[in-house]
Amino acid sequence: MRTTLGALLCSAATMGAAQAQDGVDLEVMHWWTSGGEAAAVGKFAEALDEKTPHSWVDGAIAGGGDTARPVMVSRIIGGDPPAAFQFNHGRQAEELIEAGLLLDLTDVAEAQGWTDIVNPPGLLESCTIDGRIYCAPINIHSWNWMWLSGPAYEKAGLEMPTDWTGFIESAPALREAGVTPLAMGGQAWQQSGAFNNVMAIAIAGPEAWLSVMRDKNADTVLGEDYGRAFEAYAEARDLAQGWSGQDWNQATNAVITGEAGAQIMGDWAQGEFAVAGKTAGEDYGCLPGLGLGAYLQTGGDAFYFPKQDDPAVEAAQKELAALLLSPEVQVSFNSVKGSLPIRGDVDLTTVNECTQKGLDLLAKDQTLPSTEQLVSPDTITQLNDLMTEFWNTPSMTAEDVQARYAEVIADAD
Amino acid sequence: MAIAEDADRAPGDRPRGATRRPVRLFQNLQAKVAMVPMIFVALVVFLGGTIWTVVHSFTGSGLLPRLNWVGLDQYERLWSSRKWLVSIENLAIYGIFSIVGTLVIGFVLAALLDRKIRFEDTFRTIFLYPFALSFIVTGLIWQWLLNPDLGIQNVVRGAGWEGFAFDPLNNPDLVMYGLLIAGLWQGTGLIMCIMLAGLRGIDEDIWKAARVDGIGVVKTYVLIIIPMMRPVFVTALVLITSGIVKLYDLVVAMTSGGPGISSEVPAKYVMQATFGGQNLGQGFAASTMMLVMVVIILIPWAYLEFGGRRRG
Amino acid sequence: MMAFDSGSARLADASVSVRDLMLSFGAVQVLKGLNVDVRDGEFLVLLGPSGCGKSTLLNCIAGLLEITDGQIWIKGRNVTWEEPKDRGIGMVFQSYALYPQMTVRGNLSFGLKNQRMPKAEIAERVARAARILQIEPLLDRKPGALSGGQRQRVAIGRALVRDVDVFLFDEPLSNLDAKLRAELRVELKRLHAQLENTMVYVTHDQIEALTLADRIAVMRGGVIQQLAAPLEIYDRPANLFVAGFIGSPAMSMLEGRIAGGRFHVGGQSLALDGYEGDAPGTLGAAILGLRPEHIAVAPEGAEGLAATVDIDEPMGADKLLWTEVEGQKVSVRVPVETSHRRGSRVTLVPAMGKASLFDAGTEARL
Amino acid sequence: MANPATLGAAALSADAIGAGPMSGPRGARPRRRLSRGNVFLYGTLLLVSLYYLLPLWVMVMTSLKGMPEIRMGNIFAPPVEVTFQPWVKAWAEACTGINCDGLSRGFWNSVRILIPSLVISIAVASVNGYALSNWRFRGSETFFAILIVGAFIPYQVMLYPVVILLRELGIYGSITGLVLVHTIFGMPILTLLFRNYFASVPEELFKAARVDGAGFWGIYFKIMLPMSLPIFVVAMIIQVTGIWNDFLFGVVYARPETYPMTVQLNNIVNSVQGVKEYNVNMAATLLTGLVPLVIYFASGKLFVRGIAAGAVKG
Repeated sequence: MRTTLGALLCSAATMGAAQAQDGVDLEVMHWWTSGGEAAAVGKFAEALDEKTPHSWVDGAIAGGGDTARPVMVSRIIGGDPPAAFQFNHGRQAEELIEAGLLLDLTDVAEAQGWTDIVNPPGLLESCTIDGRIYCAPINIHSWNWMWLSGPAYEKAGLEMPTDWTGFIESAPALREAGVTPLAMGGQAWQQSGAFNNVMAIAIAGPEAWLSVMRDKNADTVLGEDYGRAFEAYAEARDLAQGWSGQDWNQATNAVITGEAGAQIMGDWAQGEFAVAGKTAGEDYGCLPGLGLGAYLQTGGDAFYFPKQDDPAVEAAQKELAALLLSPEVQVSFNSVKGSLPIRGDVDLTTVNECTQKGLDLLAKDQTLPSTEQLVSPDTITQLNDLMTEFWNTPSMTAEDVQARYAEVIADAD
Repeated sequence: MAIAEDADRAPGDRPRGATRRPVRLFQNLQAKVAMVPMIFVALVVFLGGTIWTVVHSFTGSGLLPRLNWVGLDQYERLWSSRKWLVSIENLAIYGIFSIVGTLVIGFVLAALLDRKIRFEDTFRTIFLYPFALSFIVTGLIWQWLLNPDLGIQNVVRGAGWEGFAFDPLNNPDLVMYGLLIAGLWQGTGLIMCIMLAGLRGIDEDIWKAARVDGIGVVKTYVLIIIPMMRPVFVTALVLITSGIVKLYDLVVAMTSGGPGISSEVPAKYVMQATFGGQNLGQGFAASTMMLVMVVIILIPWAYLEFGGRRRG
Repeated sequence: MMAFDSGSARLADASVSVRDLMLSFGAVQVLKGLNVDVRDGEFLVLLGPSGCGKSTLLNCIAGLLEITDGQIWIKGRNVTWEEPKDRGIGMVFQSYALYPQMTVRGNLSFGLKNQRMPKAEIAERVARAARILQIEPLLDRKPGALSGGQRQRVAIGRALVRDVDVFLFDEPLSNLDAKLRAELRVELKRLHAQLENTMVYVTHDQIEALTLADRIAVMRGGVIQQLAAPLEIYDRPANLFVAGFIGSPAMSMLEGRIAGGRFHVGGQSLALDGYEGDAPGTLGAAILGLRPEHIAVAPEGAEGLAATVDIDEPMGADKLLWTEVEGQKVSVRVPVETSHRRGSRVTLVPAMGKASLFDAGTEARL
Repeated sequence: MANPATLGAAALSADAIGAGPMSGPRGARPRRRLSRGNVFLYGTLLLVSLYYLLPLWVMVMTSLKGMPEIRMGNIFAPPVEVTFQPWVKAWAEACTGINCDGLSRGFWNSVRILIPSLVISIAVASVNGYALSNWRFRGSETFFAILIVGAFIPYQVMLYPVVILLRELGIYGSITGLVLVHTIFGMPILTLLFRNYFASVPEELFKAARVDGAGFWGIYFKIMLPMSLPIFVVAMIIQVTGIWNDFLFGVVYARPETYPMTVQLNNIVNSVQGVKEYNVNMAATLLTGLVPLVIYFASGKLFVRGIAAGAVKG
């Protein structure tokens, strides 16, 4: 018995983080583990190590947001939080903020004038609780893209289609050329995101989408617009038969190599094309909003900073927050990541055709909030479960999923 | 059995006045202090933890535990959730086949090994080594073996049988049977050893008597030996069922619940809800349901095991 | 003197006949060229210390052990390669080997059900066996609820219902306490008289052998030392081992030599004229075996062996007097009333007709 | 005593019935080597052994091949040109996210988790077993009963409460935290094992020690401990395989830097940089399974006895 008590006491003592004098080790947790993402994170690490005495301790967690977020949450409420952690824009951190576990960044925001440089302002609003800002948005990712494979269409002897209907027509030819028209990863968030964000907006239209996601109007789901969206989704399911893989970057890789004709994925997929040294327009095509109603959702990532009791660490955290939004870091990070910067006043030096399309849409303010900003994580999990069940149960028809989708929306909060 | 408390005074105690009996609590103080960790674990962690979870399963706690009562909402939501129903169904399928499979294969292998054959030890080592591996390792091994373009299907097709299809992990109806193949591969060894120990415990004369009575080998096993090994079968059954309810690592490693939600299991539902979907209340409700399942399985066994002894 | 009367040794009616039986486990030879014939209806006991091969022989007869060489005939039929169930034998084990989860009735009828015997006949046989063994009230109980004796009777019943030719017993009473063992011994004898079946009975308890057997085969190291009627073995042991093994208190052994028709031990000598066997004239080393009850005590100076009294052991019915002759111990059974002072001198007068003489070298009887 | 010549009986009886011909079956019944029974017996055993050995064979073979050979060839075939590069990469270079120091970090984490957990959990459990079997007091049996019932409660029910417990102790996410968790959840089975073992120690020994004035700890160290080496080995085997193979506690209670090997393996295999490197993944899987396998082969029979004893009693 004595030995157990002894072990506990002495270990607790050594737990206090040994603090270097001024340079602080900042452990940053995130889930950017694919090739392109890892390269982008490297840019952040370089910036922190060069420009500040502090050093970047990488806490990458594999397996996508759904796997990583729980680990971060249990770390924070478990009383041993990292220095900073990545969440998507939206309400994921709502409860953490309400529980007073996160650092208030309003002073840094005012010093750097975040309110006017961040565009669209909606990004800041989603993490502002009664006037205090708790997050540092760092990029804009939008789901609403469809990537087309140059080599696949060459094999099929076709031009890359300009929209969803064109893609549907090109499918049989692709099949003949031994190419799976659509590559879709095996994780729930990919299958569900493709509908909730991309196809719903593109086919059912932004008004219907806002009525469902913002106003939680179940009747709109049962309406004719959403009906067409569900039909298209069922069709997409058939087009995806023939390719099986888990991670999204495996599907992107299939598009790069021409194994698959196209993939519905956010603009973070462009990072993979960059790493593979492909050029937009020739090796791959990009259709914002499936080439139908081109609206971009301003999803993306933001860093949150758990409250620490050590002032030195808090100062370092604020320095990191400011650094993340500084122009140079925004440029270096977003160009490699393939996302759009949150600063309106910065132009990406190397802008390829696809990013330019995105920037134009952003300038024309044809943007919509991301689903995570409108709907609680709990509802998203339910939608994910529903859509992945539909995607993997061929016997389930569009009408079935439409009815159950409406139920989920009915009691969403 | 051993020195009960009211035996002579604990050594080292000053002899008290004859009139006052030593206070029972301070008897054998050292023993009681030595047992504090066990008492702490039993009361605080097991008992306290379980009560805490069950109580919180009636609250609406989301990311953080909160005591806002919502009555049976969590349970209603649980039983109306398609994913939970699928995980219960999966657990039933996996459970039944796993119990039957493990017991049958375990017993047959044990019977074969018990026939005084050569190389008995080598065979036993082969059948038991998977048990030493973790479920993660087993899951990954079988994930690759069952992978259509890498594993068995690819090899057999390569060997000429073109139409051969063996890809359970990507077929929602067969995925649980894919898990079963790996589960049996890992779990049967232990049950075989327990059965072998049981078989070796049977008095040799019973075998001779049966032979003299002219009863065939198979009939002897079925009609005489197996009924005699009832307690061993009961123990094996409890072992297998407790393993089934806790099924988690294997699913995470092999199919992570996929394709879609077709290989979801209750333990994974709990983990997903508690830590993933930031909905503690739902997670607590699901884990309470798992507790109920274990209780339903255990009560008959406990009654059989202990009840029997008092009555027998 | 031939061990068994050859009159009825005809092959035909020998119930069990073991011919040149050899059995070895790997290199170890357990049974070495054994031959024994059990007459029909006879109660043969295989007696010997543990590890003498008696149980192994029984298992060979039952067909539970693969023999290395030789043949086994039962009821004039060569059953060497037959399965136990086809040899017409029933076996009762030391641990009773009853099927624990079946009732007594289940145990009795299980063998018959296997031979697809019609139900009526099974019921009739079970009833007959239960009546003979007086276990009717126990038929619906489980073995766990029976006493040692009752379980033993059910085990016998299991063979009885199958109308076997030969009953084989493998030390059936050794698990029971002394009183129960005596009771069951009597019952077994009565059962044998009633059934008149051939029975081969293995035991290491000589009292069981002497009381139950028509004939006893004393065995040692896989070889039959002597095969004869109990009294024959008691009075005329074939060799030193058999003499020492049978009878308690044990036979006293006096080492000495034979010269001029007299047995000389130390300074004294004894006339051999009363001895039944044909003792040789002279023999360098010989052993005189005397059973305590075959020696009379006479006052000092009488014709016999002079001995000094050591201690006495009252045994209830009589007393055992320990004496010393020329430094060798001799025990004598005397009436309980007599008492001799320790160290006093007496003369032992052995009944030469009942004595045994052995050649010290070959240990065989002279 | 020389072996006495068998009496005439043996010889006599031979010729007396020698007349009858010794024809017909004699000696052991000729058993055909490939009798139907044997074929079935060994056939099934070999078939089942194949089912058991196949995975290990594939793992080893694939872990020694280069990627081209895997994609093109068949995974059951032995490697044409053997390369240990996958093992090296799995051990030192495989990446999870940015840091690419392979499984080695997980391995040392697992070792740092295993050693203290082993020592503390066995120490505490043996004291429990000893106290329960010899120093019972009124409540002690009820605590033990709760402990045993606790063993059957699915871990998920107690996961979150333990998170709070560790947080209050300030050791959440640390190696110490994991050590405490393994001690807690290993306690029921181990305590039962030790209690049953100490109960089988003759009681007179304990009484004699009491008479000689030895106290609670005196008896434990001087008398009980020296005698209980076998059960200690059994307990060690159960704990080593249990702790090393654990995944659930590792995922919930550890941080990325303190992830045990199993969790890190799962991360490595699931985080894909471009193409899935099966050979590296399989080498990593074998590495993770190596320690328990070595323990298993080293302890041989003891392993079986231990697990069976732990399990049968459990």
